[in-house]
Amino acid sequence: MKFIIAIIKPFKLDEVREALGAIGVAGMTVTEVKGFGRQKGQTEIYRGAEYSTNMLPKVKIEVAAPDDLAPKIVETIQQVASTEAIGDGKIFVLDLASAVRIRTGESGDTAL
Amino acid sequence: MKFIIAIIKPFKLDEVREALGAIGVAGMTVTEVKGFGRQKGQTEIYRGAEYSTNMLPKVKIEVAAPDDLAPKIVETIQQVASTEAIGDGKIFVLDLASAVRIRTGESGDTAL
Amino acid sequence: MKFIIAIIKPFKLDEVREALGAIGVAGMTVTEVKGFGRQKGQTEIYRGAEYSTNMLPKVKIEVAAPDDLAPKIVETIQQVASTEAIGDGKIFVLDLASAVRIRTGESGDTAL
Amino acid sequence: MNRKILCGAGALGASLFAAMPAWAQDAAATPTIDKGDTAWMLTSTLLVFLMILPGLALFYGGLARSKNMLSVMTQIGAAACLAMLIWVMYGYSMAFGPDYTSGLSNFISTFDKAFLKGITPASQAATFTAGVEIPEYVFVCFQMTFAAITVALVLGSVVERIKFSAVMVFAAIWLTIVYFPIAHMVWAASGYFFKAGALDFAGGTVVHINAGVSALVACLILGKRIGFPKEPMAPHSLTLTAVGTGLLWVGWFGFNAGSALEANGSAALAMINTFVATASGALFWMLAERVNGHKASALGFCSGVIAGLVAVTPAAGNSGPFGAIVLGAVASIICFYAVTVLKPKLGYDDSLDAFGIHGIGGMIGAIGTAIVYSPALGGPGAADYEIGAKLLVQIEAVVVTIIWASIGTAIAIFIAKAITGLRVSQEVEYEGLDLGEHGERAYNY
Amino acid sequence: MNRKILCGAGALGASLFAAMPAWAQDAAATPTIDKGDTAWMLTSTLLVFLMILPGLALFYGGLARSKNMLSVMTQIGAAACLAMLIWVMYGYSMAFGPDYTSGLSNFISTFDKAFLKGITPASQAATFTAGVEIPEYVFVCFQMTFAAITVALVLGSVVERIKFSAVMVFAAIWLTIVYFPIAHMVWAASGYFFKAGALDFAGGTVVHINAGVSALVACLILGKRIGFPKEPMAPHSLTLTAVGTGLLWVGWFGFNAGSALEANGSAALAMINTFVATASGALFWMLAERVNGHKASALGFCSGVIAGLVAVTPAAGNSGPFGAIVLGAVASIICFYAVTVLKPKLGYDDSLDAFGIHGIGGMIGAIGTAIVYSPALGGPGAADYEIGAKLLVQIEAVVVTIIWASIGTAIAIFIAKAITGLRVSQEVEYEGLDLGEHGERAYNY
Amino acid sequence: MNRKILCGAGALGASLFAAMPAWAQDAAATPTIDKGDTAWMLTSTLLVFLMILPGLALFYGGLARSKNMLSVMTQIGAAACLAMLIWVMYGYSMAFGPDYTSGLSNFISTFDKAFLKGITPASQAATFTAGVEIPEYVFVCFQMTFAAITVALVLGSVVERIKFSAVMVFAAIWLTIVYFPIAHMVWAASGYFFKAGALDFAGGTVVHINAGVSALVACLILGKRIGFPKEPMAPHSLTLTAVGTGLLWVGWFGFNAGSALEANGSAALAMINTFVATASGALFWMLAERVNGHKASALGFCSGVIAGLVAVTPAAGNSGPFGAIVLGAVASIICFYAVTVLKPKLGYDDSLDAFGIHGIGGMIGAIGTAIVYSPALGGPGAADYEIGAKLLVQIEAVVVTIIWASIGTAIAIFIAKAITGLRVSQEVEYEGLDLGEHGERAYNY
Ligand SMILES: Nc1ncnc2c1ncn2[C@@H]1O[C@H](COP(=O)(O)OP(=O)(O)O)[C@@H](O)[C@H]1O
Ligand SMILES: Nc1ncnc2c1ncn2[C@@H]1O[C@H](COP(=O)(O)OP(=O)(O)O)[C@@H](O)[C@H]1O
Ligand SMILES: Nc1ncnc2c1ncn2[C@@H]1O[C@H](COP(=O)(O)OP(=O)(O)O)[C@@H](O)[C@H]1O
Repeated sequence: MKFIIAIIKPFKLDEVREALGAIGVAGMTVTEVKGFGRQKGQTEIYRGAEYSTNMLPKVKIEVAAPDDLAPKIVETIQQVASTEAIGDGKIFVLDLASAVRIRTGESGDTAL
Repeated sequence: MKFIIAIIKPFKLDEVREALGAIGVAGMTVTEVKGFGRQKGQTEIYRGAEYSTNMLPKVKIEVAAPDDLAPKIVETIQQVASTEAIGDGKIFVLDLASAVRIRTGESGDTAL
Repeated sequence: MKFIIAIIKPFKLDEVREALGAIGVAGMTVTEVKGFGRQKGQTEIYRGAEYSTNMLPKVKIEVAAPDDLAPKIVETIQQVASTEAIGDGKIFVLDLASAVRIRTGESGDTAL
Repeated sequence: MNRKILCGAGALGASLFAAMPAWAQDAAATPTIDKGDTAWMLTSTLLVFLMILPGLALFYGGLARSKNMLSVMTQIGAAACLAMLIWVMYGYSMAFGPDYTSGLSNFISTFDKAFLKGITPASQAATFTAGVEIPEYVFVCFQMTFAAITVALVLGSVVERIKFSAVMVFAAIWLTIVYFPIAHMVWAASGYFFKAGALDFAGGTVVHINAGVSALVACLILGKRIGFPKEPMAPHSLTLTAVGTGLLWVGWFGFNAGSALEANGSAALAMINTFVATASGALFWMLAERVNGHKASALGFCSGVIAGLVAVTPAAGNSGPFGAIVLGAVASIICFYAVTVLKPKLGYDDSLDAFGIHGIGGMIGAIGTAIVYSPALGGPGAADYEIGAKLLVQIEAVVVTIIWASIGTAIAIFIAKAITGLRVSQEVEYEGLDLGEHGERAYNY
Repeated sequence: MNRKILCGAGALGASLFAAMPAWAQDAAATPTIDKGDTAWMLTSTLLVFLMILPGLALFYGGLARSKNMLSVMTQIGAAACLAMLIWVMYGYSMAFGPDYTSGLSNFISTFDKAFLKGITPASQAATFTAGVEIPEYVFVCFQMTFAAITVALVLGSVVERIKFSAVMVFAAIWLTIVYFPIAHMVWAASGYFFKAGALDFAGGTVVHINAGVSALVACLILGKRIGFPKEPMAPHSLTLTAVGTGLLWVGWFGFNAGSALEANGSAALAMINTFVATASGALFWMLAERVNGHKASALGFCSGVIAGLVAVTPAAGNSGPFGAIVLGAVASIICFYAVTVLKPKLGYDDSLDAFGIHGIGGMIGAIGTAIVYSPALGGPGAADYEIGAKLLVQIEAVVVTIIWASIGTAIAIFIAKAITGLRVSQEVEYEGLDLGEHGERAYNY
Repeated sequence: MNRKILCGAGALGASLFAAMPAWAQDAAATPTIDKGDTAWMLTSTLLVFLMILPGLALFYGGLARSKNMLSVMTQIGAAACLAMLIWVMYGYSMAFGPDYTSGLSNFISTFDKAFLKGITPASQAATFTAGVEIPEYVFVCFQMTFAAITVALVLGSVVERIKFSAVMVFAAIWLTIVYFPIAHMVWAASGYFFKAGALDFAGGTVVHINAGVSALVACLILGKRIGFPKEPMAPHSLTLTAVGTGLLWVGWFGFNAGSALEANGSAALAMINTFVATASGALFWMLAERVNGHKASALGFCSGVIAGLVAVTPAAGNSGPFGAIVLGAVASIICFYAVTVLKPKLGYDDSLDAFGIHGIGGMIGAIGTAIVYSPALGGPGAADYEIGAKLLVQIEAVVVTIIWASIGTAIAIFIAKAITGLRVSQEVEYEGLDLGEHGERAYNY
């Protein structure tokens, strides 16, 4: 199994979620994060104090998936979340050693 | 070492933390997240605009643990966090390559 | 590639980010989390109800990095984030199977 | 001070009849100022003002998304400030200055009091009671707050995408060609509707229909927000909206009871009506939700409060308490359908329902006032009051206002577009107007 | 207007004696209305109203968990609206209508003024000074806000688990069988406590003891919140609670200084007492925290403010400033122990400490008023004032109110339970009443 | 009541001349109380009070970081409470009590009215109009709120690092050695500046210069916040700051229009000036931002509002509306540069710009008042008014106040340091004063 982490632009979340649903992803977990990268942030000024933190609001999606579905997921996210503008984000794939559904105690692919 | 990620219902957090403390887990990191899965969310309506996002508030617990303690941790979380109702959440286990305690620079199991 | 997760004290974030920038880390993702560990939290009292949750605000940094840069990153974070006081946090390193830049679809080290 | 008393005849009934001061010319004795009236009118002025900056800014701001919070608050605040400056420059004179001798006096006054020329702390302004006056500066201030809040109300339909600079241009033009004339027509003794006997105690037509219709026209020209209606755009803080609702209600007593211009039984009647019509509006909106199979909601409560307040505005001193209760209920239910059924059907994007609540509620109120004014229904009308005749007058006022406001708004918006471009870039709209237009974030927790 | 002046004798001392209007029947000259009084009473009415929707809603709401924020605000708002409608329907008549000729007049008035029958903008209501009156509609409004806030206060003990529908049923019944009678007993000239000479300037007994005791009984019947007291239930926004505290304090001047019914020296005395007793309460609560080994806290500050305000309510015009300072300090310290020591010991779940602060603080205030009233302590009592005798009267009023409120609340809660089920499901309680009862979230950042 | 009428000559012009009551001794008839004045002054008192607890607490609190929110609010609230208690104990007497017969009367009054000795609800205080008085308790309350807000304003420069206990010690000493004397000097008939004819309608010198300069001195002694200016310290909630701004503006009318002490044309003039000067200040700050290449910001709007309010304070009844507009604009632009250019250059850490806005704005206002007072510019000065002479008087008052406040503040801060240690530990500063000093978090979402 794979554990897929995608960092995307917040306004793309709904689209990505729908697209993943369409290819059979039943669940995912979403976190609000701040991203730091090539994309430059807005400069904020408060009474003359300038802050250009370059920390931009992003959304992190985590999806655990069976090995065979993983490439399809990565591809889908990449396509749907892309605006071709800087700051679109990244997808990271990690190996997932095991997965358990808390409600039932089921484990492995069926837990997802 | 293992890196255990558990998504649970928010009101179960205290119980889970206590149970993990009891089996010798000294630390963990907690994040507020939104979960998307089989569990249906409440429908929100604002002046006629209906949103049924299916995004539900969940809590993510991350615990790094020595290999031998990991199964016990997974089991404990599964038992304590279960309400046998849909949406109880998942436990994911990843391999952890290395761990460092920032304060001392110690690494490996003793860093946890 | 490696996926590095560091839990640090919030006020150390700026320093760590700068230090990482200096050694060539181009991006990272930051999340506000609550940490539970050896460090004791403040006791909060509201009209006589005492809560000493031991849950302290921390910041989680996630950096995906090429294998060769990873040790340098871990070392830098450890040094910069350390105050030598309890609660300084942890660094966890996981193996990263693959990485994709959403904007371009590039993958591997060049995606970072 | 060249106006005739229009309605000084009977004692109280008559003093409730009209909605604005009949300037005392012929009064035998010199008119006196009662400090109790002055105290109440100073207070009322502040109450109306309270409705704008914390009140409306919170009500509207809470309904917006958090990335646009400061933008909403700043647009409201700055438009109100601009309105104040324009008011003392020429607005007051256009609305309440000395009359033209030509037929123009039906629509505006002369500019003879521009820059408040000739007004001193000793100047006086008439009330509805012959022989009773208040300091003119108080009257200037009181009416100034009405102009300021009305233009701010319009913005409810266009926030989250209109440029700050466009708001400023729009506000200046709209006040000049829409608000000042209509205020004159309804409230000045020489005004067209005033002479026709239209009832508008505290501004149902001038403020609410006017603002609501203008809001609709403005948002139609401006276009929808990106993502509307597919993307969820839940209010970022209904807590703040509820706080705003409370402050609006509190401040509205300055609006309604202050419009009596005296601290007397008429003000007290306006006050009790403003309590009960609103309470009724709030509960009936929630009831309408239940009847339609939904949960009774907090936003429903708030919306019902505003609908009730809007509807009772023209009727405040022109109704008995139980007429007001019915009026509040009816307006609330109709606004409920306007907002939840009609709007989605028509598909326009009135972001915060300025039209659905102020426009529709204002119309119900204006027309309903003709009904609840009847003594048969507990209203303060004379024994020989005829509902039918008054209904026609009220409807005429409503229709003319709708047309006037629509045309004027279209002109103002197109000029704003020519000068400023009107709408922020798509990028700024995504990222939020707070960062894009003002370089700030509302929240840094 | 068939009541006798009870206490029109001396000038000021006497005018401070009683806490409600002595209706002028025998006054030789026709009573006149001073517009300054009217202005102040209109303002005071709004101040009390300000205490409810932004004030109490924020104070209570901030103390709740964020998942229940809208539920708290909506319950308060809707209960207040319902109270207003019931008030004009029959509440005013039950409390302040024409008297029964039977002994029933000790407890309630007749329904002859139901639906405000016979009241017009020209009707007048007496004040404490013979010959001075205010428009009756003003008096109706002023007293209406008291009824509305009192029922809202009760809710503090039951929020986060009581159903919205249960609140509405409870409110209607509780007002009818508890509030209106007790208001009549204390404030109407024919009322039992009024005749006994009980001192209650602005509603210590009617509002605070009444609400506090009812809150205790209601939460005992309703049961604890799931997880209480083990699970942390920290206030979701002490910022909002502090804002609510500030607004409550501001509004309370309408309550206390408004209860003079005139803009005079008695109102000014009530005002200064309301400043200093509260300042004292705030600082002494923080001091009590320090003495008990804790940090002086923001919530302690807020709690002390409320305790001080509650305690000074019956004493507002019945004390000198330094008596008020002592009263505020004593009440604050005792409430501190009630809330932090007694409540955990007894183990009941009064969510927001409506009993611990309003109930206990109200009792200290009611009894303390008998003491600070003494001229020996700087109070406005006559030279021959006897503390002991008055103490007995006050204690009797307190005890009777406690019993009456307890029984009435039990009845009202059980009826609400029968009709609505009273308590939300466990699932809704976990998830929050905002989503479960109203289908909304307070915050969508 | 042993003071002479200083300026009772002409009718209105003269009544605007001085900024505080001329006690009527020689008036032939017994001075009467108008309930309209009383009503307005009771209301004004509450308006000023509204500025403190929700107003300033939100304005300042929103600008702080969320970890220090409660600390800011509690420091403001508790300092204000302490000020109230000190005021009734000896502050009122020091500022407005009976005069010393020695030259000391230039600087303070005797302690003969300590503990409000001899004041009853029947006591009266003079206004600017001979023969017109208000209840003395009202005057005591009104002035009390000024003392309370002034000390709270000072805290703006030291929050986020000063200890709560240090605030309390500082407040007590600072009020005694700085505020009471300066209030006496400016507003009491025997005061040094008053006799010199200094114009200060509502407290530009006493409140704003005083607070601003003291704030600067206090923050210089205290030192910078850790991380300043490198670390970002963005306001945690500009939404709350904007709400606070709105409430400050509303409340400021009590400050300015209330300082007329009557509900009359002078109060109305002060009101309209307070509207337009502020509107002008708000828009010109945003304009200054644009001119300097930045975006017009929400915080700029709020800052401009405060700068305008501060500047118009001494001029409120001493200017025509268009003089006020210019004054607001000039003050706003200069404060803009003070805060965005001067402060970073000098490098001091005035956390919330108490000096940059209140101090600088107050000086512009005090000096500008001498100019706009001129009848040539629409001001209410007499025909033979000489700007030059008055300018010197105003500048003298400003300079003396600066020196007095600086020395007094230094003394107060060093005493606070000796007793409490002044500054929180580095650990507490990192973690936030809410947890470290008060054991609470402002937000638990
Ligand atoms: N090495 C990295 N590790 C973790 N997250 C990263 C890394 N690089 C970028 N990110 C995340 O991806 C987001 C987008 O990256 P950025 O460099 O701005 O644009 P792009 O992905 O288009 O090159 C960042 O805001 C950050 O959240
Ligand atoms: N494939 C997945 N990857 C990551 N998180 C998941 C995945 N599936 C479910 N989750 C998380 O687990 C939570 C519970 O899942 P859900 O399907 O609703 O119920 P259950 O776990 O009882 O089957 C979700 O809200 C989501 O946060
Ligand atoms: N086993 C663990 N797994 C995940 N996170 C941990 C673990 N132990 C500690 N942490 C995180 O590290 C933070 C610091 O740990 P703590 O034990 O308080 O101090 P130290 O790291 O100095 O020993 C905790 O607040 C928590 O966020």
